[in-house]
Amino acid sequence: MTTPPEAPRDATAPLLETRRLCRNFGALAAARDIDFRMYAGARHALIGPNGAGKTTFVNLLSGRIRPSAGRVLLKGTDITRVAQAERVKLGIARTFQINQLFRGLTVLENVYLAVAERLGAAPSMLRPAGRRRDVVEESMHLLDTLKLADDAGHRVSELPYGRQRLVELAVTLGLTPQVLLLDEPAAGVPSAESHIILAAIAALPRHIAVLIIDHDMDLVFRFAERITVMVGGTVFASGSPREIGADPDVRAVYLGQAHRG
Amino acid sequence: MIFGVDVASMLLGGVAAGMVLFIVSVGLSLTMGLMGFVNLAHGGFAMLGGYVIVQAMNHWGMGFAVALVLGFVITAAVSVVLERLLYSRLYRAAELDQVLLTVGLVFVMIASVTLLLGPENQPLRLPLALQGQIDLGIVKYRTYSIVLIATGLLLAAGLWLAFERTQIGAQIRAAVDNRRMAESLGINIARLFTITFAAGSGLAALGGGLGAEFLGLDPQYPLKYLVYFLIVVAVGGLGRVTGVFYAALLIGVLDFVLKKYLPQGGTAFIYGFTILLLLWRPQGLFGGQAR
Amino acid sequence: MTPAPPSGVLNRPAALVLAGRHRIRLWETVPWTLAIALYVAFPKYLAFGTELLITILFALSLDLVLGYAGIVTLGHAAFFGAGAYTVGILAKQGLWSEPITGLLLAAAMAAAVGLGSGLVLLRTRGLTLLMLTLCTMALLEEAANLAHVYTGGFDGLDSVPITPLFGRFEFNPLYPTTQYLYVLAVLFACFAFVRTLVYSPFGQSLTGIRENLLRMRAVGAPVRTRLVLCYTLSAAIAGIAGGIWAQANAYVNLGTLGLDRAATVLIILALGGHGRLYGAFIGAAAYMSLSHFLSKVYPTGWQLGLGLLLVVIALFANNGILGVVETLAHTLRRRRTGTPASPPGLR
Amino acid sequence: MFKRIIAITTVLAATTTWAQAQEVKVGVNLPYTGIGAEFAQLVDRGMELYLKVNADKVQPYKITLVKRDVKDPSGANAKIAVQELLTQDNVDILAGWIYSPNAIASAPIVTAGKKLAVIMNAGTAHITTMSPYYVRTSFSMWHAGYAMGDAAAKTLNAKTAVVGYTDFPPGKDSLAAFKRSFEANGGKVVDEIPMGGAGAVPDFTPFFQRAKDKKPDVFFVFVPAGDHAAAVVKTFAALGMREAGIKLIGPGDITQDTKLQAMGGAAVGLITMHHYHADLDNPENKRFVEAWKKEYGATSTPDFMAVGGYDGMAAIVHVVQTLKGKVEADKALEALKGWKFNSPRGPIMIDPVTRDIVMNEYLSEVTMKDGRVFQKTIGQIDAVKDACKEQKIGPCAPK
Repeated sequence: MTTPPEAPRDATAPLLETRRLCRNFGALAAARDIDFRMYAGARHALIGPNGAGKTTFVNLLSGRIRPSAGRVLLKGTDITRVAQAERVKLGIARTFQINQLFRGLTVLENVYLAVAERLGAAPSMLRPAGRRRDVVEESMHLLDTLKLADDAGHRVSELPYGRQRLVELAVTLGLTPQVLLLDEPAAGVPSAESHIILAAIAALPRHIAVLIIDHDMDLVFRFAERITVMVGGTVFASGSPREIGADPDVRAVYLGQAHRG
Repeated sequence: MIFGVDVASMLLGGVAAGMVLFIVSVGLSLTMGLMGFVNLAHGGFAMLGGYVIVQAMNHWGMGFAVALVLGFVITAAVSVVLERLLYSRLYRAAELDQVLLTVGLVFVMIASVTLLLGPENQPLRLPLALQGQIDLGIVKYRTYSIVLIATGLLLAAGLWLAFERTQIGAQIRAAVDNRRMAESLGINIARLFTITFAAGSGLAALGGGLGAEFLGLDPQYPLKYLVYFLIVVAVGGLGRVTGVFYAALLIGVLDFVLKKYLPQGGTAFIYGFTILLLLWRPQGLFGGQAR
Repeated sequence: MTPAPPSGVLNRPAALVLAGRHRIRLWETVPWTLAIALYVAFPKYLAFGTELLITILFALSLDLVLGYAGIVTLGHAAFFGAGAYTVGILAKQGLWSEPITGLLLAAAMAAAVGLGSGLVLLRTRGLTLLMLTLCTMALLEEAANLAHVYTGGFDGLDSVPITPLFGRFEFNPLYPTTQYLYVLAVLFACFAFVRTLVYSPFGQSLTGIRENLLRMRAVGAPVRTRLVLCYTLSAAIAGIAGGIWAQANAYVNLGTLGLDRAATVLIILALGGHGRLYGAFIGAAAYMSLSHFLSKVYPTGWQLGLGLLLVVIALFANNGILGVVETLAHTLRRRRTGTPASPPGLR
Repeated sequence: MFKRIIAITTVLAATTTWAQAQEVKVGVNLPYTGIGAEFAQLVDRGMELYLKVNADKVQPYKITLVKRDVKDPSGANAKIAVQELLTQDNVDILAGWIYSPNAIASAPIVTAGKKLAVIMNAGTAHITTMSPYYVRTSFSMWHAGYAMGDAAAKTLNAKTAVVGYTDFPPGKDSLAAFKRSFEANGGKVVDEIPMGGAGAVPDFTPFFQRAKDKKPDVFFVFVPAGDHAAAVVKTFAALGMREAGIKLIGPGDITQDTKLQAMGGAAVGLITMHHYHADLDNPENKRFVEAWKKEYGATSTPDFMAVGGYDGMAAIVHVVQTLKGKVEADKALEALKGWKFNSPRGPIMIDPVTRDIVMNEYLSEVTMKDGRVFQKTIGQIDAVKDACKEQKIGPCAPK
């Protein structure tokens, strides 16, 4: 099912691109020949049934796992072999589907760790961490924008799960990424609190290209300007929300089951 | 001909030493493999078993074989109590807490045995039939070593069958590979842990009793040989009977040959070998994925 | 993000806590005043005191890797022994016996061993790492035994000649007054360094690695380099502890590299509470006084008591004596003020 | 009932106050816990038994034993124990030392403390040269090693020998002593096999296998007493080395009385050289063994370590008597130089020059006698000195 080549948004190379990206775990082909393009300032959504290989694709983009074949390019340069730590420096950051936070540390310390890594403050051994005003300042700003300011002093483990998901987002934003990979940002969040997360995502600055992976169709169709559908480890369809919404095959394979009244 | 005899007797000696290590360590590999529990007190169970066997023989007039069975049963029972009361509370705990619990247990075992039976080494007199020499055609060799090799092989075969061919064996192997998945299949993990722990400790008791001829038996036993048991388990790989068996043989023969030809540097070589191997294969020769 | 006025954000409560976290609190002077008090009030217990201070220094070095970076090791005595033998051999061969510079050489040698083993071992984790640290230490112990011409083997190096401190203060074997103050000064210096390190961004990143290795990689931290660097620094401090032990006792033997010493320091840290700087102080004081005074009264009983104490600590106290104290203080504050304030951030 | 309690307490109060002036404190350092616990118990009982059996000789003075646990042979704990015995308990006399490393580590403190220090076991030869206050009532490795080299060549007329030794200083001393006298008498040591450390008992089979292949006339073995000795005898029998015509000889450590019965038949035929074993046939030893069994039970038996403690306490009591309770180190040393005592091991003397013990060495063979394993004395050398210091060999040469 090859999709028609999209008209390139503009002349420059796409911000993030994969060419025939594959990854197999033994016999299972978790990712098969994925061609994917994402442009600066994109609001891109990746949807697909469970086991479609979405999280594997995010791990391939973020560098947590290495592809079996194919290439990953950032602004045209090949970063397939570049390790995760380096990709973060190049501006590719991701959140985790299941929270991966520093549970024993306070919310401020969690964000502090990300900001300190980015600003190169981490290796300094002799100055007190709290005295790095630049890092603390930026961290507090971030917490303000995500309305986590009054939780700053609490330990992550003491927060309700919904607010912990916000901290997950805050830590990743601390890396001021060019490409932000959001793996089911609202997963596990009670619907009463999910609006805070949606608001935070909506408020993300335009210059960040955001790829969101989720099942929540309301979120996807309200947020995304482009949608890619993955089935069985490969790209099944790609296009604007309107095209994807109207595409009968997509509806049959995926939206049909998930489309709620 | 002389050369043949020399090699044969060396091999026999090495294999016998390996068997002792195998019998004592196989239980440790199971408990560490299945429960992911750093059980430094395993040597303590070997000592308890050994003491029960010695007491049974010297004071209650039992035969060697009967005493071994009694040692197995009593130590397994004690281990079930300890497992239910203490170990089961720390299955999810960090490594440090597990190390602390088991080191604490070792100290308690050493002190209580010293208090009850004194610090002296416990003499274990083998039955007459097992003493002296046996003629194997090409070489006359220590009867007890041959008996030990036979027992070790029997035990290895029995354990292999128990694991590869029985229901409970399959459950244990499943739980070793992926405890959460096994749990979700309805396997009662808690019961499985208790059974494995009891079997492991019982085997350690057998090891303590059978190995007393070589390793002696005194209150300091658990700490003296701790490093050797851990090396065999780490090299063999966790949770696999075959892994420990081959690792024990390999180290037994290696140690024996080295002691003969390089008496001074021997043990240093064993440590070096273990380091290189663990760097090459962190999960050991036969272990599954490194936990 | 609209830039709010800079000072406004910085005096938020959480920011103030973080900014003030490293400030010295009043009760932090207690251990040092007690140490001076012991010197003045109990001159006869200075041998025990010196051994206690050295044990605290050694436990502090382990706390850096275990408490802050989360590396569980049963082989930390390898560095203690490396430092001790460096001082012992240099002095015995008449090459170098000045105390202070001797410690720097001990630290350098131990750091080299730490760097070498760290680069290789820290690729692994869990039981494998535990085994590798154990085997490395055992290998060093065997090597020391083999090189008995230099190390004196089982009997060790006796009457190691150490020149007087600053050329004036003699190391008296019977009344170790100089040794006690010398060790106290070195402990203070090392403690100041570790305390600064722990509160620095580097220290903060170590706690990040301990709490969640996966996430630290995801935020772009070069995790292995940090761990190796931390391991090397800790080895250097352990080397200093070993070196100063050799100087204070004018004696070095295989015991400095033994499993017994490595296991004891691990127990001490677990007893006191790891990842808490002062866990080393409390753990060492508790363990050493128990082992010293109790064992005089009832030798075998002491071991039984220690064993039971360890089992209780492992099962109930989540992080040693300091952990218990902290949770008590936490619940007290919670009951008094009713607000679920998180315990002080003194990590 | 109440009246009786009052009576007892008054008597006690009277004696203690009266004896207060005459009390002598003896600081004892032994490894009461850890791998040496068994040996500590033997030396401790030896000391206590002498005080009990010869209570009359102690009058009118009162000897109190202040005991400290040194836990292990690492030297560090021993140093602290000795330092605190001197400074905290300010004892008048020091005693103990099972392990050589502990005696070596304590030497500088003993010298600084200026108190008589009686070594009751540690056997490395040059220890007594390490402090002028050390006096040894146990043995030097050279006593048995040197004498056995002599006996092996002359009495057993062996031509070739293999030496197996535990790889730590007492082991090296034993090897050097045996080799020097055996080769001085025309023998030839064809192989020297270090057999593991003094800690965990190694499996001796590979070492014995190597010795067996060399087919020597005699196989001289030194290992620490205790489970090492038991394992040696078992392995010797199990490998059928006796049938192969190899005689196992060594110092008495390998046929320690406390382990002998457990070794059973495997030990028969062993020939050892030592200054004491419980089957020695002299009236003093008969009384000693009898008192021991009465005090510590019929199955219990004294051995060379116990007699080290027993004679050590005899020396202390002699010093206390001659100095009328006011023990001053240099006078105490004077009192012990040339001191003679009729010990269960036979007549002993403290060498005035080296402050080490001079005693008989007995060549004995293990046999079975009325159902018991018995050591038959088949030879004796009187008044043997420590050859290492006498011939100023290696570390024994004065610095």
